Amino acid sequence: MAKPRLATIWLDGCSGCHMSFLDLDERLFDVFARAELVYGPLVDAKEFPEDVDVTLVEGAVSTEDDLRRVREVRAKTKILVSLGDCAVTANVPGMRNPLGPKAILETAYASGVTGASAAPSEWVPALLERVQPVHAVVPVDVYLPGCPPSADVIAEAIDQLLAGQLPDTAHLASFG
Amino acid sequence: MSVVTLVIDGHDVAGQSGQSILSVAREHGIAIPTLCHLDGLSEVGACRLCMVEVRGARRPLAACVTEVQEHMEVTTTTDELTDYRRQIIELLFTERNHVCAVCIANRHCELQDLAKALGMTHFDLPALNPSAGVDASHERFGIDHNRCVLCTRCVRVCAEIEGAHTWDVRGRASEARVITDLGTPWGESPTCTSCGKCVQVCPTGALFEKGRAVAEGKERRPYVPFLVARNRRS
Amino acid sequence: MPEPDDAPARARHHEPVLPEGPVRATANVCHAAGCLSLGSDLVFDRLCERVEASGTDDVGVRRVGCLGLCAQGPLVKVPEHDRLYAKVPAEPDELDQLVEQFRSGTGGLVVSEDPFFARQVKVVLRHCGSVDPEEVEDYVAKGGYAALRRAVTEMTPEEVVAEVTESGLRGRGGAGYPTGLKWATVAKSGEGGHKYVVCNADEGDPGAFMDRSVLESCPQQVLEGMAIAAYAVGANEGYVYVRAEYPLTVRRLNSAIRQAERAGLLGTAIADTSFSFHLEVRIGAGAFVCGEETALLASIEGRRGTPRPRPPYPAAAGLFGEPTLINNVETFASISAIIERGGRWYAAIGANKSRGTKVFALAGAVERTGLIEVPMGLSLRQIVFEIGGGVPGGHRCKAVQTGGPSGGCIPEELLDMPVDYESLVSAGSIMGSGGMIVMDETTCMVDVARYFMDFCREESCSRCVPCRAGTVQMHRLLDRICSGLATRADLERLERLAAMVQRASLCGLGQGAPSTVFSTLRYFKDEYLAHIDHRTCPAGVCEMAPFEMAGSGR
Amino acid sequence: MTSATADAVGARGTPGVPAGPAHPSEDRRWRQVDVRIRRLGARPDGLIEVLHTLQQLFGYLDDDALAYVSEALGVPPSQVMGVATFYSFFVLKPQGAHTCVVCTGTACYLNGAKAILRALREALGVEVGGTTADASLSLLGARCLGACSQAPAVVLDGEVHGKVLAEEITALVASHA
Repeated sequence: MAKPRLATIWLDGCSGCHMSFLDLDERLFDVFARAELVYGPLVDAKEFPEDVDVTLVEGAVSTEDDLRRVREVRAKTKILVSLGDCAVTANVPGMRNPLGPKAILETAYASGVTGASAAPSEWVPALLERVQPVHAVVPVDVYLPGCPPSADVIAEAIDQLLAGQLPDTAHLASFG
Repeated sequence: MSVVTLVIDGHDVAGQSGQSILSVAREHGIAIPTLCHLDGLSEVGACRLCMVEVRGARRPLAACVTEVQEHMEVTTTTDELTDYRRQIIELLFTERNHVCAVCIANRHCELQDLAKALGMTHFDLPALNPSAGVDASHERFGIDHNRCVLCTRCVRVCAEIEGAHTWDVRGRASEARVITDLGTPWGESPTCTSCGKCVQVCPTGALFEKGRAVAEGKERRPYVPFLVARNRRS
Repeated sequence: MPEPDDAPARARHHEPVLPEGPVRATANVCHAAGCLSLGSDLVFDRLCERVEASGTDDVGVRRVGCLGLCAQGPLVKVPEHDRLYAKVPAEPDELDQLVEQFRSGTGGLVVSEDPFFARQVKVVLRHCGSVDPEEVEDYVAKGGYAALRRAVTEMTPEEVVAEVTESGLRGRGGAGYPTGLKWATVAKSGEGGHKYVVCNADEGDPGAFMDRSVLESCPQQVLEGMAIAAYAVGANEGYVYVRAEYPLTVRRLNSAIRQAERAGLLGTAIADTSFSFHLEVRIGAGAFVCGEETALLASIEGRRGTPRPRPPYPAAAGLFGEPTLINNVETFASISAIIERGGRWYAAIGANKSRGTKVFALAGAVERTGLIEVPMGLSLRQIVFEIGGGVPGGHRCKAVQTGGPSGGCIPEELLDMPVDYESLVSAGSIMGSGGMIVMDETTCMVDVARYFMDFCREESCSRCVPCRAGTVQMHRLLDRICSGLATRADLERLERLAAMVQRASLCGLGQGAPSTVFSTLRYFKDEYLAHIDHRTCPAGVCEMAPFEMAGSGR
Repeated sequence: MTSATADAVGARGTPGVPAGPAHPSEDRRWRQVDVRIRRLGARPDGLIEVLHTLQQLFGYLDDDALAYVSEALGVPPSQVMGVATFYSFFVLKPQGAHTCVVCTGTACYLNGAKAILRALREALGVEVGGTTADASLSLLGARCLGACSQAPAVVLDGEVHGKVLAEEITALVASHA
């Protein structure tokens, strides 16, 4: 039997969840003995591949690009895991929601900085009106809250996922 | 005061007449989740987390405001009650902007603990993301309304224990906010004694002491045991 | 809000024309809110002028309270000839002709033969439209305060309670708690200390104007009922808590209390006995939740109108912590008739466990909107089609909404159901205070659910979480459905949330908030599904929003 | 009147004893406020009644007025503000010279109150509860005016207009604004 295909993606988040994943340390050897990492910031693939078994999604959905990517990932993934508070609740990226994207861009590029300029209009994806958690835009199978979820929690969840089970994360993780 | 015997979750327990179900349950080591309740303050029955089933009652009753009665049969946990409690926590998380990651009360927060205890991993309801406002005008304290759950512990501790009645609630529905005086900035409040009790009793990071970083906010709560002791004496 | 307290907008009004000798006709000009808004005060002034100018001495002109057929105001009734004149103009020439009709008993409609009136049984409204609401003497002349006199001079308090108990009267404010039982509880409460009687006139249901009409038409009848209650339960002080939105009601109540005190019918030594009862008016300030009794008491005490957990019930610890009897306007207005004619007489009217009569404000998609009083047990169909004259404009009746924001929508196929407390509850609605809104097929039931949820959301006192935050989220879900953006999962979530809010909220406002959702889902689920599955609104009311999530542009 | 709390009627409620805190201004209307306060026994439970009186006299409740009531009745300022903002009848800002109240009761809603509100909001450029920039008119919503027979109803400066159409009433209101 072929090894399960594992992917990770990084939407609007701080990469802390990926750091926590790397904190699995020596346990990473076990993970890669049991699964093939086919896509993510840690590997060199350019296109998100077909037929992925498990994808860990870090980050909230903030831009048109995030939205496009998470939909693609969902279409190509059997089990989608919302990894960390940004993916689960929108968390820190969502803190712009009370203000709206225009006010944020204005503050970030004009009023709030010295040497003010205009917000970039090319080469960067447009912001969505509202930052959303992943499950607000595509179905999610497993939730792993935490900022970040600890390496132990991630290890436990991956262990069960690679064993073909949906982990019960209610007793594993908590917000913050 | 007479002794009342009743059954809670199948255990025979005894309490005093006039005592609440919540109080008797806790004396017997039976946990019931609460948020607005605080030993030593009056009860408001507002958070509805302590709802329990009482045999013969048409609907669940708030354990904090329901007095024990002879032969009462109480069930503190059912699938239905757990579902209600989870929905209440979800409503609170989505009502304002509770971002644990950047909160001074992270890991010392009763709301966060309740979510964990009830096994909540996410929220289906959309976050409402209001701009609830922050008042940092006080020299030592601040309030971030984005983290307020309107439990009114601050209002009650200030009126009932400190006797200043600096705090109250203004507005209603989703516009309701705790306020100092006439909505005066806290730092300019003529009635506030800066005693800090409100900060001590706040279950979340809404009321905080300045100069503390994320997750440093609430480790020490010296007033809370005092309030409990005061309540026991009376 | 609509007019300042003393509304001096129009100049001083004409004095009523009350001839000394025998009269052939008395023009009773309706001065309730509905007709006033259509200019009946001007009609009254002009009519007085025309009658005086004509030199006749056998025609009287008086102001009276609500004549019922509000849709066709301004109304004038001539009781001598049993005739009602609708849409009375204020043109002097036309009025001259009308005065002739009044004298000869021609024109207009014959009240006792008209289906709008023939089906009604008037107990609460028996003086409405025949007594001058601003003259206590007029009420006394028509037998008013005889019941109070009888109660305090011939009956013991226990006998009064027993009479009310025998009548089978139940609270007309909505929940239907047996009035006699409530009185008995308050009578037994407290040990010779203070007690209060409070009249709940905080008529807050949108689409309801019964209490307003009763208080503006015959305030003395309500005061008399309160005084009898005070005697029965051993109270000497009372309050009428009335909405600020009803300035005319406030004015008439204040004037009625002063007049009754001067006449020795309220205040100290009532009817020359040792019984005294002092009454004050308290004005609400625009909060629906104050119709809930513990919130109402908080408001009278000058505080935020937030309900508190019960027990203790107000009967044990109410206003200022003292035992308090709270009934609504219609309940108190029923009392004098019960004392006059006996509890048994009253209990003979009605059906099942619902005795007596009920006043309804009939409004919405119905030909003859207005104020009606019917025996309990009449069917909704009889009310809508026989009394109300059916649905106008060739439309068909789709549903009848009763009970306001805590009530529900009863579909057309159930209209043969009798109107009583239990039947309405089993159909998913409640009696409520008496608002009855007829809906035709141009009404979207999901939109109705959203409307009432919007109401509850804004009126939440903010104390308990299920009501404060739950109504907001339910409203969002209903809004998504109305906009065609919802999924079936949203519908399931709505039902789950509604169940929690209904079961876990602190007071009746929150507990009742999901009821319109439940009743519309029970009878009109297909309309919900049409919005969700096909993005269409069958009634053509809702506009579908575009599907795609909006980017900011940049 | 409430003899249950008669003891609470302190010196301030007793005739002949100098009453109340200093007036916020020279305005003679404060004397009327004092009369009302005295008549209510200067007790905390008179708060809502006094707020009604203030709003009737001054048109709205400002901080000075609320602070005055707080002191005169012995109610904490935060509680006074809590009450003043709980009830939708009380306004804390000056209102326009004219008021337009759109009834949103059930009968009016079903008969087109929503369209009327939308038209008025657009024509006047204010939200419900707002006042036009030139302070000429305030647009208000009402729960139910009990004029259900005349649905949809709009009250313009105290005068009820029944069975109104959106364009009609907008033109009429615009002529006031």
